[in-house]
Amino acid sequence: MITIKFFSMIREALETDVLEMEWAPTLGDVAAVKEQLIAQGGAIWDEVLAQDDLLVARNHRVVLSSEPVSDGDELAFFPPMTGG
Amino acid sequence: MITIKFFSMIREALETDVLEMEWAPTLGDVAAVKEQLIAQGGAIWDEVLAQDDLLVARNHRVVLSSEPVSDGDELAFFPPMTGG
Amino acid sequence: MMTACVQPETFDAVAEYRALCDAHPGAAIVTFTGTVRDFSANTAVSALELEHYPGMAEASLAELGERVAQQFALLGWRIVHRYGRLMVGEPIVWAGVVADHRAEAFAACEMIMDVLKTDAPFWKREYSSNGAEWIGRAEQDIERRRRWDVGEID
Amino acid sequence: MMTACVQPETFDAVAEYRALCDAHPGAAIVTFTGTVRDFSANTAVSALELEHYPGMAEASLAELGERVAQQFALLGWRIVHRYGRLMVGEPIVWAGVVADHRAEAFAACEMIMDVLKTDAPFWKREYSSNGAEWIGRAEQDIERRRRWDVGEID
Repeated sequence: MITIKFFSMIREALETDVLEMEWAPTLGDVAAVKEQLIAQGGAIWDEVLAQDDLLVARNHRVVLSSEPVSDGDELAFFPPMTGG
Repeated sequence: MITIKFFSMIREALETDVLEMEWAPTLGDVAAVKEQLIAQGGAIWDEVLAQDDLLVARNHRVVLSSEPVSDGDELAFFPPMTGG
Repeated sequence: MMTACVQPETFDAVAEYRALCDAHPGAAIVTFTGTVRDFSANTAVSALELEHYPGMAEASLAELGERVAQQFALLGWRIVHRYGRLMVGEPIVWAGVVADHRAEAFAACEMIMDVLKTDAPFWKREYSSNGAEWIGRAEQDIERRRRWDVGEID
Repeated sequence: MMTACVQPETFDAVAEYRALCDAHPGAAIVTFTGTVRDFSANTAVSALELEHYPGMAEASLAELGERVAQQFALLGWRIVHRYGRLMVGEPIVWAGVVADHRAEAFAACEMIMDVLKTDAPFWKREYSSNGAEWIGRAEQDIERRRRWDVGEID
């Protein structure tokens, strides 16, 4: 199982805070998880997750789409951060 | 009359905190005042006031040796400042 | 003192400063205090909401503090960052560093703020007469972040 | 608050910070605190003596504050500088600035400290096991002073 969280504008656009996804060997990297989310979610998910400035974290660290994903991981999708 | 003050190492080397000097038209700039101080004070004053990094202030502003001097001015000689 | 704190409650910036001074006498201390401003692009702001990523927010601030401490040989540091709804005038963020010399103290505190702005998982939304609006990342924040020669911190 | 203070008595850095925050809510605040360190070029320092030029010291800090405030559009600033004999751990100097944005606040506070170091009429003498010794101006202080594009302040 992998946990996937969404924050800020991404959370609002997808109307989803968090979801869980059964892990499988085909979900080998972040890009594959994104494709799976789009396949499940449809057009809106496709549009939102295709945003140029979308960031993704794996286990609390920002990573690239090519980052490997393992069973038990926590992923998160969000827009550029604006702290401080 | 002009007032002349000395600080830090300069004050110690000259063993003088402050002195007053009758103003005269010949004391037209800071360099002339320095010459007059050396003429009065002798070898030690010559050595101390010839130091490369000696600074001089006129009425609380650091100035060049060519700065004009007027009756009633306050001059001060001191080494580089080290505040903070 | 070498800690980061992420909290919804307001905090006492004066108490933070006192604690840092008391813990580290005899050095150079630089602090930054950020509070909610009442204007932004000509619209009166009534409140600010800060969404955060629990877990990652704490971890990223702690890692940032440790990295900066190592880079500038800090004697101490402290970062406090709020989340949730904040009113105008309330403190959002506080950073304080202690070093042997002022150059390191200034650079360290500025690096913390510059990196935190773009690398810590917080998202600002402003409430004004125009409604609620997510704040975009400012171009100057990206420029300022580039000055610090470190990889992404998260 | 836009004032400079030159005094022999110790001061309460926490109270200075509180006063600046209270006077200017809603902005970016950067502070610098400098205290007497217990080492200098490998010699244990027991005390520091700061000679100053009465009148010129006050005037130069006030002019510095005003110039920096104008350059960085400060909402407030405060400089406190001591003179006389100081013990290890005691505060020597405090500078705090308030601006709308952090970039200006950091630059203004750093400029105050860099210019003050070389342009304000104070002279430091250290007391240690080696006796009393006047401190020379550090090369890096001259370099740091050069970064700020202003004429001599005094």
